[in-house]
Amino acid sequence: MTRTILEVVNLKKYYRQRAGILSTLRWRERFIPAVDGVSFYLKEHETLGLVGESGCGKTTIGRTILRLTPATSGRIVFDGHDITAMPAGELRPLRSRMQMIFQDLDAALNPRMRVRDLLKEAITTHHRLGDAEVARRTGELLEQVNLKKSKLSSLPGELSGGEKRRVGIARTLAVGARFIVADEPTSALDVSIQAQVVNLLRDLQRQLGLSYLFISHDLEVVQLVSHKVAVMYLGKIVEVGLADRIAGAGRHPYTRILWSALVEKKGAEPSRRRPAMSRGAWGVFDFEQPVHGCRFAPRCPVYEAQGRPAVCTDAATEPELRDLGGGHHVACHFPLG
Amino acid sequence: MKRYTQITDASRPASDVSPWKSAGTLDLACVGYGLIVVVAVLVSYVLGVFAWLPYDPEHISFGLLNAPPGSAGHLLGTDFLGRDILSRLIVATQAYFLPGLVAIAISLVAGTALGALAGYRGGGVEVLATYFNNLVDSFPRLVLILLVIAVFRVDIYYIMIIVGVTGVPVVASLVAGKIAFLRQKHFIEAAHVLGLPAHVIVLKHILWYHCAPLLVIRATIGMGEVILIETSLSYLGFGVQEPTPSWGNMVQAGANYFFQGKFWPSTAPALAILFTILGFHLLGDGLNGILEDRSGK
Amino acid sequence: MGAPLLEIESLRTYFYSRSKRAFIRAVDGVTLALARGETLGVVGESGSGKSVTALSITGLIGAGPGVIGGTIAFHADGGEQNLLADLERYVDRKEVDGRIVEVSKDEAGWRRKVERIMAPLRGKAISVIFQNPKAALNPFVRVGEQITEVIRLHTPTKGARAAREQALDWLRRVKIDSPRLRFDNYPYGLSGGMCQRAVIAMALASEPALLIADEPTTGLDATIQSEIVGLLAELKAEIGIATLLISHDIRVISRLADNVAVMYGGSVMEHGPAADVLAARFAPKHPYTTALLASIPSEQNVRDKGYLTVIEGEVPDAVDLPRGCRFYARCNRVTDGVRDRCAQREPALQEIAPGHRIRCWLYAE
Amino acid sequence: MKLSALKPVALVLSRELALTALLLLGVSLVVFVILFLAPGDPFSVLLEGQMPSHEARAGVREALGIPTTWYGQYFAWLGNLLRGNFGTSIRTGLPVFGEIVRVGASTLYLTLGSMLVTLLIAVPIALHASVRGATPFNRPFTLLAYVVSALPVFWLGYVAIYLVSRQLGVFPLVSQASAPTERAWLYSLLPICVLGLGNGTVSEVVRYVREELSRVMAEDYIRTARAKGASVWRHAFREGLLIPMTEIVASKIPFILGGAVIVEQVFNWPGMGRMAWQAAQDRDFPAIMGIAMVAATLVRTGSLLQRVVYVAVNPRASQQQRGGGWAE
Repeated sequence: MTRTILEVVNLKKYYRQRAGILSTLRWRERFIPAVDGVSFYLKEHETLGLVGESGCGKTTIGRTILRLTPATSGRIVFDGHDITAMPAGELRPLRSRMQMIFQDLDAALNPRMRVRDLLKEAITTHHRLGDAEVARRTGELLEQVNLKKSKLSSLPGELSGGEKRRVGIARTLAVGARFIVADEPTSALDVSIQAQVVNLLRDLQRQLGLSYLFISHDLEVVQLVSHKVAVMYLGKIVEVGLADRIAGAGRHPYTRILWSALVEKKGAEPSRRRPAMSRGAWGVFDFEQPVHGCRFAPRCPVYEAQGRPAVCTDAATEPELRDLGGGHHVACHFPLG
Repeated sequence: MKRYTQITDASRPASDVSPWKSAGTLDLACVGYGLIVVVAVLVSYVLGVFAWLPYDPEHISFGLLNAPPGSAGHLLGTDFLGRDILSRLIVATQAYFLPGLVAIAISLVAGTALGALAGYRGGGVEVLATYFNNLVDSFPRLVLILLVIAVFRVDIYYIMIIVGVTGVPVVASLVAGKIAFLRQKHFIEAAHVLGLPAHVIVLKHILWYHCAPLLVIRATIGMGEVILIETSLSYLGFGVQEPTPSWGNMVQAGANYFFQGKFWPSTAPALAILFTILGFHLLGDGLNGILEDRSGK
Repeated sequence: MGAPLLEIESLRTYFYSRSKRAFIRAVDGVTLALARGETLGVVGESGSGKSVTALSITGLIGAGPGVIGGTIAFHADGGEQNLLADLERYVDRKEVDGRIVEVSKDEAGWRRKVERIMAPLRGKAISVIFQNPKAALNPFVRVGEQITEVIRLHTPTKGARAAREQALDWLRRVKIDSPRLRFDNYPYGLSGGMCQRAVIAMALASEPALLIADEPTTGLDATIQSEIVGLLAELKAEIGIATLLISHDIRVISRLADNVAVMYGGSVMEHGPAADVLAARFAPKHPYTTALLASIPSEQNVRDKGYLTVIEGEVPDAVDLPRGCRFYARCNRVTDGVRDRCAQREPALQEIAPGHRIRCWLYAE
Repeated sequence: MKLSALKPVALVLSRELALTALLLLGVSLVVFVILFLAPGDPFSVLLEGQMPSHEARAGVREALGIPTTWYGQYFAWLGNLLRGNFGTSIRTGLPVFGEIVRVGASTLYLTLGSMLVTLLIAVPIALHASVRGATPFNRPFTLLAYVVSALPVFWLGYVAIYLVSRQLGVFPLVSQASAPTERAWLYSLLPICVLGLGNGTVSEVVRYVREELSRVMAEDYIRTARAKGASVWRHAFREGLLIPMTEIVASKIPFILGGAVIVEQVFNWPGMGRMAWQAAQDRDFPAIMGIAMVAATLVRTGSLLQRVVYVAVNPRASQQQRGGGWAE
């Protein structure tokens, strides 16, 4: 049985809305619930896909798990350690095992350092090594991410998109990553290069037993790469389950809409099996009338079809993630057939 | 007619071209001129310290009042007391050189520390730093110095401490701005996730790699400001007093002769001020064009 | 399709890299044609020159040396007009065995000439939609005013009130929610999707003859993307405006384009009806088009978690473009018979079927 | 600016006013600390007029209930300031505030005038350089801007006086007040031009306006304006010219005030600068303290005005708009 490497319990992250002097005087305090009670677990060798529109909180989850921003509440257990509020000093050794790939290709690469030094710095971050050892480790890394040796002396500015991404991945491996949060790893790349990076990530998972939290709005890539997929909407997970079941037979109306939008863009007629969901007007999370109960209700076609049942918008009966069998959870009172 | 030529593939420079090779001719000219001025100031400072001067700057010779340049062996002529202008110009660098370095050191060190703290830590520290910057910027430097002179009757070093402190906000905001720019590209978070300790991130990555050129540029422009302040003060009769020479009090001393048509005693030090400050400004801007604009983006 | 509206003939737009002291061959001999009412999809990865082509048409190239060759015939409602009229007078080129090594150009003169040619056309006969909708709108001016500005500049409606009504009508046609409210909003208050709809309304408000859409859906969420694509499809059916649709997302192109041009390394590799170019694998196609289509995760890939077919190597660097065929370094269908020709000489665009041209030695006579 | 937009602007302005007040409080604290640390006891002079001996002064202090703790003195001193009592000048014996008000107007006139001159010189150069790029025509002007910024303003003053006095007869060296009335405005124009040219900020104004304008000209919305055939200037003016100009002027006010001290000395111009110089000579710290406070207030008012322009022009700054979404 593979070990659970990451467990997140009821994670919450609220941002205070800056309104100038007033908010600092705590006079009119407003909080944006970027992540509002999210729980999931991730096993070794596995990839959990996280999808949702921009602003649904998927990136915030990744950053909170890696302690880039403090969590408001909830528990994060990594490799058996509760790191939610672990002091930085104690956390540092653990940091080498949990890494991140940033959407911005240049994020991890100091534009004034050569690739050789970038890798050397990553290798020697957590343990002192002699030059010979560093050279060997560097060669090994180059092979793992299939980068040419000639690239060692070039500056990040001279690398192509694909090469920058590979150096970024090499740095995470150099530090000894076991779990990687991949935040939109392919969206900044061209189609042909995306394919190379996707294959690389899957090879590394097979060879090194890495586990990924794969955050993306590119549904096809997520479905291809992930074992399980969680769909997020406005800070909450509305559905989680096996990748093919989520893509093929999503039970939550929002999941259906997401995947039907993909089909529509391809021009193929939406197949009978997946009725195209009509899309409500894209309302936006609005402070004036905070939504009680299910957050998707204002845009949910099923809510309209069911004649706006009160259960959906009643704060008390906010839909929780229910197990529909086979590890497939949905947070909806009227899951689709 | 703008011409673009492609050199043959063979002779193309190595993959990475250092900023100096691809710098514009104008930038290189500015830096060249600036370096000449810096060397001139250094040399005249050393000459002044060891007193290797053509004439004794304070030797008065009544026979040669306001002599034009080139007369009787005085390359740049003599002033209203017959003292050799060239020697006095050289010695006058003493007035601002060391005190100037003190001022620049203070503004760079304190400014970098404040800027790095505010930029990296953010939150309350940043609000405090911004408040301090705005507060110090509220005073015109010269008025603040006059206030201190009125109250404490101090020498040039105390004044330069004030110049140093009033220089902190500019440096702090430059450093904090650069950190905000790096943060925007998630650069600091990436280093943090990698497990690099905070001091490595701040000292090596942020300050050494990204802020060093910025601080060098700020130092050169800062020296220009120091010279302006020192000469203005000695012109107003504060700071260095007669008979010790400063470019400011030399201009002031030659004033009434200026209106009688003898321009040179007042103009020589003024030109010295002009070319020196111009040198430091051009050096700063040239370096900025070469080092900052190209790779800083 | 109708009479030809736009014919681009071996367009060449270069930039210059001072650090490498060499030309960046962004657009290196592009030939395209667009008829009235037709939507031509231009597909290509970053650095393929598709956006630079659009900017060259509208004369918005800023950096030097810019457009240095080619002709752009534009058949507006009057007669025919070459948008690069007497370019040769402002530019002279020196070539060494087929490669341009020196360009001298009277940039100021040419800039004035382009302004004279394009002033009556920009915004009136040719409208452009750019990629980043939120940045494309002036953050200091209300959204409505930016649309009425176009209406009062380029349509007979000059009065403020009439222009406002017309603008509101356009906002309704692009299905923006609560048009009256959005009219007075500033751009920062609108979501990405709303901004793009406003930009589309602004571009169409002057009823232009040609619409250039440069990556209209990039950067938007999947659901919003599909709505914008749906909207463009509806407007295409309703207005039938000739559109040059540029995108790296083949799914968007396949949904909207009548004809498709595939660009790589600054020139057109294949140009033909969408049905042929983007059809199933086995129809005759340029190796790059085949590889591009294959690298998109297909249903079959996804279901059996198979590996994606990959194009080896990196996107070409526009400075050191190869001698022979640009795709030679990454091409997986090179046979011994054509290998040396592929490596040495660049193939021409050969017509292999009516309206379907391919630049590849495999298909050359 | 529609009326509906006034409410949010007022809200933002109240924040700016609060910030300015806070800063002025800080300014008064800095000045107080400098005075408090002074050798001897400047406050005795300030608070009770000219008391000679130290012991007598201490006795009087208790009698009049003058606070002995430093914060007590600070609040007493601050109270006086707010009531306009800046203490009496040691040299003239007159109340400092009255003096400053009398001379303040001419310094304001000099400062604003020279700011205008600096802009008239710098902005055209910056405009031409950013629109045309560095051409053989505008490069010498940019270089000239650097030379002018390095010019020592006092020497420039001498040259100006010499040239003008040779053409227009003897230049009234005594003071502007007694100048022959019909040429009075000309004589006041000269120091304004000298300070405008020589306050050392011309090159920075050129560089800042040129960089900001070039940045804005490369923005997407300007490309859209060009593509839709609209006038580029109408779109680029606010962010490209109006805001940078107000920003650089507000940030250069302290430098121009500093320059004014020297120019007033060179031209015997009876302004705050000359008064400050006089006060520093005679160690008349009530006067110089008053001037420092007024100068700082001028600087803060300048940046407040700049913030007003920024908020009025930039809708995002006033933040109030219905239907705004947080998701983006």
